[in-house]
Amino acid sequence: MNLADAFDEPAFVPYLCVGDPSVERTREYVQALVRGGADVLELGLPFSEPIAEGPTIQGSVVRALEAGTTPEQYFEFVDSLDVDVPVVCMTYYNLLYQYGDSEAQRASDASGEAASDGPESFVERAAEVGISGFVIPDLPAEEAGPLRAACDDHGLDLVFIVAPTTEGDRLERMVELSSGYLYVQARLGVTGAKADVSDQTEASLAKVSQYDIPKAVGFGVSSGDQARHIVEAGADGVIVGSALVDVVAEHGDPDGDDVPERLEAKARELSEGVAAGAENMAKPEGQ
Amino acid sequence: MNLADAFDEPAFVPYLCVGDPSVERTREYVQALVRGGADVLELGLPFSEPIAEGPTIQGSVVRALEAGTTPEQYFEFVDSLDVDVPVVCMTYYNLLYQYGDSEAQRASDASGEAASDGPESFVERAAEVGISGFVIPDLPAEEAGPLRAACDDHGLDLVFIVAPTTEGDRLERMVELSSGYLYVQARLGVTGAKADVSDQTEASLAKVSQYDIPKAVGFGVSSGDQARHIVEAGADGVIVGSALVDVVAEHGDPDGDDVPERLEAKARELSEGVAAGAENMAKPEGQ
Amino acid sequence: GTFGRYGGQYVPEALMPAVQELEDAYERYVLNNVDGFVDEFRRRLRDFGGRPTPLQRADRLSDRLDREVYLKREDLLHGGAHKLNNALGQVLLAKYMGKERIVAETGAGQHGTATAMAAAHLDMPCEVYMGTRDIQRQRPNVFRMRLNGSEVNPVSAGRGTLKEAINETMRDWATNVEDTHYVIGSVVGPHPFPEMVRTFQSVISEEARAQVQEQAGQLPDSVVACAGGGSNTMGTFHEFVGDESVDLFAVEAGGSSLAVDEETGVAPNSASLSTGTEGVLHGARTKLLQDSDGNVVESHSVSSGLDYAGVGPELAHLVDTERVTPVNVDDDEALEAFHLLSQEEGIIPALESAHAVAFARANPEQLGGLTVINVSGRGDKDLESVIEETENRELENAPGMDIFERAAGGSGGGL
Amino acid sequence: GTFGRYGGQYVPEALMPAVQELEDAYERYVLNNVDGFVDEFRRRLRDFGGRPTPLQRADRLSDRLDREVYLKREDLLHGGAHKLNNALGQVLLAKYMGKERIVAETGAGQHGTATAMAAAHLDMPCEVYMGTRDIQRQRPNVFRMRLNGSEVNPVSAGRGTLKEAINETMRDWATNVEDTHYVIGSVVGPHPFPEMVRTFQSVISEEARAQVQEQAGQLPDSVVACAGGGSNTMGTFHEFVGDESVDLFAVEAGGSSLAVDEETGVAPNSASLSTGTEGVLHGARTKLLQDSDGNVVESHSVSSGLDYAGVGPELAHLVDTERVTPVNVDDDEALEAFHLLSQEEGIIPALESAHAVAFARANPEQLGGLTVINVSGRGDKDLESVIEETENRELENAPGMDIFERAAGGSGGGL
Repeated sequence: MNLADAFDEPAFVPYLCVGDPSVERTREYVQALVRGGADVLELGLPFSEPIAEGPTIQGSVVRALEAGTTPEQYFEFVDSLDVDVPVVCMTYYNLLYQYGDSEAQRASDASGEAASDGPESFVERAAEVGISGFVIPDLPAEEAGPLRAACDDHGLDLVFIVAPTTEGDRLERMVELSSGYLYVQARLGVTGAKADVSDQTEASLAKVSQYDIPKAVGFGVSSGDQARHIVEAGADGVIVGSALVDVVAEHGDPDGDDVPERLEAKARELSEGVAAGAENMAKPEGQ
Repeated sequence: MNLADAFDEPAFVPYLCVGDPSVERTREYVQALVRGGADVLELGLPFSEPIAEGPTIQGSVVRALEAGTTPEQYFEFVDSLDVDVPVVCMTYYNLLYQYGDSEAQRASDASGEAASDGPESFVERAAEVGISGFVIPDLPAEEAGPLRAACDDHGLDLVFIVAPTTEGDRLERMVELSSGYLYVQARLGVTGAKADVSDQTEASLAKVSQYDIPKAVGFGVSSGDQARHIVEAGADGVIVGSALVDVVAEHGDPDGDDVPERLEAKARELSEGVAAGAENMAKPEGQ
Repeated sequence: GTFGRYGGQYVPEALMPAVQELEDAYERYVLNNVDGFVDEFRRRLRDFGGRPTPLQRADRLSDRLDREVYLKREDLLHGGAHKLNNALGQVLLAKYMGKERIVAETGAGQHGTATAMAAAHLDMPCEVYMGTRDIQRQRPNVFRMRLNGSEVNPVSAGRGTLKEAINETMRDWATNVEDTHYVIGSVVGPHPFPEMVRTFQSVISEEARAQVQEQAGQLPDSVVACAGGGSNTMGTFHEFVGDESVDLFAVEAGGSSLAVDEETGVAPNSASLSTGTEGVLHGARTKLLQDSDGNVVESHSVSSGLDYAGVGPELAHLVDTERVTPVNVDDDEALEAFHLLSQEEGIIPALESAHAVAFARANPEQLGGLTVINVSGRGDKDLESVIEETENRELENAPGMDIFERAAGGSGGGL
Repeated sequence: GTFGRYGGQYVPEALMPAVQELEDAYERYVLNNVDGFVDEFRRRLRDFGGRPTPLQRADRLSDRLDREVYLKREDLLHGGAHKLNNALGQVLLAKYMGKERIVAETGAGQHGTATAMAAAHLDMPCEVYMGTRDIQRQRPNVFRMRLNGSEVNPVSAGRGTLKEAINETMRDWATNVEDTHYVIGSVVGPHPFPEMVRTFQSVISEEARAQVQEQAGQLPDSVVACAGGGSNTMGTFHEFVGDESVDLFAVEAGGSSLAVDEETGVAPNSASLSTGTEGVLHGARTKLLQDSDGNVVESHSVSSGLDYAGVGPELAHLVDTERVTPVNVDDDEALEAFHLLSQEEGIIPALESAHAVAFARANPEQLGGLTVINVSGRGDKDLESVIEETENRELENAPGMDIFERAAGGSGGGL
């Protein structure tokens, strides 16, 4: 599915880390999010050094790794997902870099030669399982050449994050490189739910308003109200992670807890916030 | 009483520290030593830094200080002693140096001027109470001028210690300065009872045999047999401290223990050893 | 920004402007001495830091190894390790850049204490991130940072050690990037850090190269330095890299074994140059200890200062091009070398530095006739752990430590 | 052998030949450089010890006191204090004399560790006497001595502190005088020790005098050093004694009070220059803390390195002749100065040295326009006791130390 098309109407983009607390429970959670109105899914592949994450998502990543979640399990999970929304893979560059014929690579390492050939194998496998694009928080535009090329080869999108500090030529270049959507970082810092959406949000959106690519705002969104405000400020999508992971973190008995129900309710609040924002934007001013 | 005369026959010279465990008990102990055959008494005045003493006498000094023994108490004690043998005061130089009009001195110190005038007052007071002489272990011949002069002024003897390391010119000078007797240190080190008398004893005695002054051997003598051997080797006296302090250290009930009896017995063993040695020396060789 | 295939700037977008601002400042002040930065840096290194540190002929070690052994005495630098060279340089640079706040990470506490000292000296507020486990294990260094006026922020994520502290400092920097400089403690991280830290640390080899020529009348046949992240290694090697006759040995922590336990995700060593594979960690492409998926594994060494899963990209490149020879010694050998240098030279080395000595001791034939070993730091910080580790092993040259029982059992006065 | 009315050789006869042999050797090797002793000593001070130590302008302290304040950085000497200057000199001299064994006393452990380092460096067997109470209070220094291969002999007499350790070392020396040299740790003891130790320590003022002229273009108006036994004091003053324009301040430990409690025999201070009276202690006539009978009283200071009832005879003489001004600061002031230098200059000083800083801080008007303060050692050894002492007081500038509780209470992962 074409990622940009998912933003024809303002979109709700939830994030979860796959494997927290297990791959099978993630399946239930994802289905609940879709029932709650998800338009795009950002699914995290856990990496041991999640330097861009705040404590909430960091905790989720740790639990997923402790559960033994591997890239291959992640791909199989996405492959078997039966949902009607595009999936974006969010992870860190080293996992892309390492993926491939590990046996051959280790043999080559033992011989003293470096064998890693970049993200090619990872992208190929992602395309196979139906992933639409990537968000890689530790890969700035300057280092993204090989991944951008691999994505082009396999028809995948590569989403870049525009930070409050991103300006001028770098912003231009990033918009050029980005496809699918632009991830607009609402404030400085790391991921994490906040009670208020930063004032920086509007300024950040204004900065990229001229570009013809969907803009999805993330970092700190936790309520339907916030989602509505963000869409009213001009966003084409709202990305929510920590507020959902907070629900996942409270899971209890794997067979009997109500996490899916609560996730669905939270997703509905957020997607309805997005829809309300879209409706307000559609009305003529002053009404 | 003239100190040198006490060595006309080989003499037994016991040492005790005054005030361990109390001045009054020391009186009993001293009387016991005299009953046991003491010819001269070396009575220690306790000083806080007894650098020439081994652990046994050091312990005795500590106990005497803890009991509050002061130089003035010491003098009063000696003054009131009713014994028929000469008393030698053994202590460290700072106590001689400090003795005097403390009130005047402190006033003078407060005004920033040094007022200590050396050992004069101390010697005068010692003469008053009938002390015959001094042994000052931390006062070598080089620093002894003022004390030697004060002793001469008051007719007291000053006994120097000849160490195994004392040789040549220094030995000459020390013998010249010494009066009463020479304290011949049997071995290197500090005071303390040993099972064997050092081989150095004979060499040490030979070194001073030419000089016309009594030689008393100390450091490490603990038995009648040792005392006999030392006299046979040519000594005019045998000084015993630690072996007696060992007995004092075992004191129990101040009214009812048997320390005086045991001190007397030990003194008798030692004085009889001295006498036996003297007798053997008197016999012609080979008999 | 790269050294062969290594290096780069793999950081979140929010940090890129700061990283680029730092690149500019590095070029301006450090490389081109604008506003006299380099002059002030050198003066403060001398007066505050105590440079130059001596190059000392180790008489007894020379006898024992039957060749000339010289020690570069970075243990005498203020703070007790080479770390100050870099910390002082970066805090001063932050001041020139107009930054108002310093953050740093620390594992064993050596870089944290050096940064805290430099920040106090230059009147800059400073916060140091440190794992909760490390805080409990390295109390004296925590005291020192606090005494120097730095905040110490406990990091409870993961195992509570260096890797987590670095992640957390990155997060602080990403949040406060506009007024804050992150003082990275080794030749790691995104460009320009690896090159900049190496430049600040190169004073070690600059001095050593001149000193050895003055004292011995020749260049050394070999130079030996321990390698964790690699800052003392690169500092000690840099000026010798162009001297082709000088062999350069980077001694890594072999720990208890060179194998990785994939099951538990633990490498019982820190030998990323010898056994690591290429990957991206903490902002740079380099050699690192990782599992086959690309997750970073826990490293281990008896020396907490070497206990890091990555290594500087320039050092990785110098190993690939065979200019630097990576070697390693295990925990036991390092402890024995610690005791050897303490007893025979009167220098208690850091456990890190003991690795360099251990390699020289075990492989004298590789050193040539004259070798320079960098004593990167002093061992005062390691006393407790050395005593503990020594008790658990059979080391031929370790002194007994029953003194405390003997002192406790002594009787008063001794009758 | 005397300085005015002070000095002398009040030792047991058995030691007199050794003392005289030392006098001869001192004259021969140290004063006349026979066999190149002085050259070797200087070379080893440089390469092993790290001399010269810097003279550093203290920027923030200068601002605070509104005058030029320079710090002489003896804290950077190998081992962390000025003590090595003397220990290295004496152990080397013992080697030139053909002695085969070293004994030393130690209180806080600084002189013991310096001697152990020097003995290891010069391959001399070494035994250090230390009170049992000090052994338990100064564990890290005991570890260091043992690691350097020295024996540590517990002394259980008395309170088990420095005074008793000195007495016991004298006894060992008296027993083994023929092959043994006693390395006295300060400018105390029988001649030639006070003069010899001062000569070895004078390198401090020799360097400082040249450095201040080079850096500031003038002699200082004052020089400040802390005084316990007086070795860093005499070392810091010696080359300035002839400069009549330079005021010399010897800062003693005022402890908690300047009064002596005759009842308990305790002086809650170590201010023998300010409050002591003339007497004979440990081989020399000098000023000391004693009761009216002449028994030496227990001294006290928060700084164990100043905690001694006597003082060097030369310093007593310089005070009598009004060339040196004795002053003192109390425990609280010393602790506050400790925190001040740690926070504002990035130098954690020994508590001893903090006394010198405290005097300067409290009496800037006495310093003139330019002062040199000797930082005699680093404070790593004092960390635990500073934390403890600080907790018991209200000090305006002390940092909080609740970090350990916070680190212990942190949750994992932080959701």
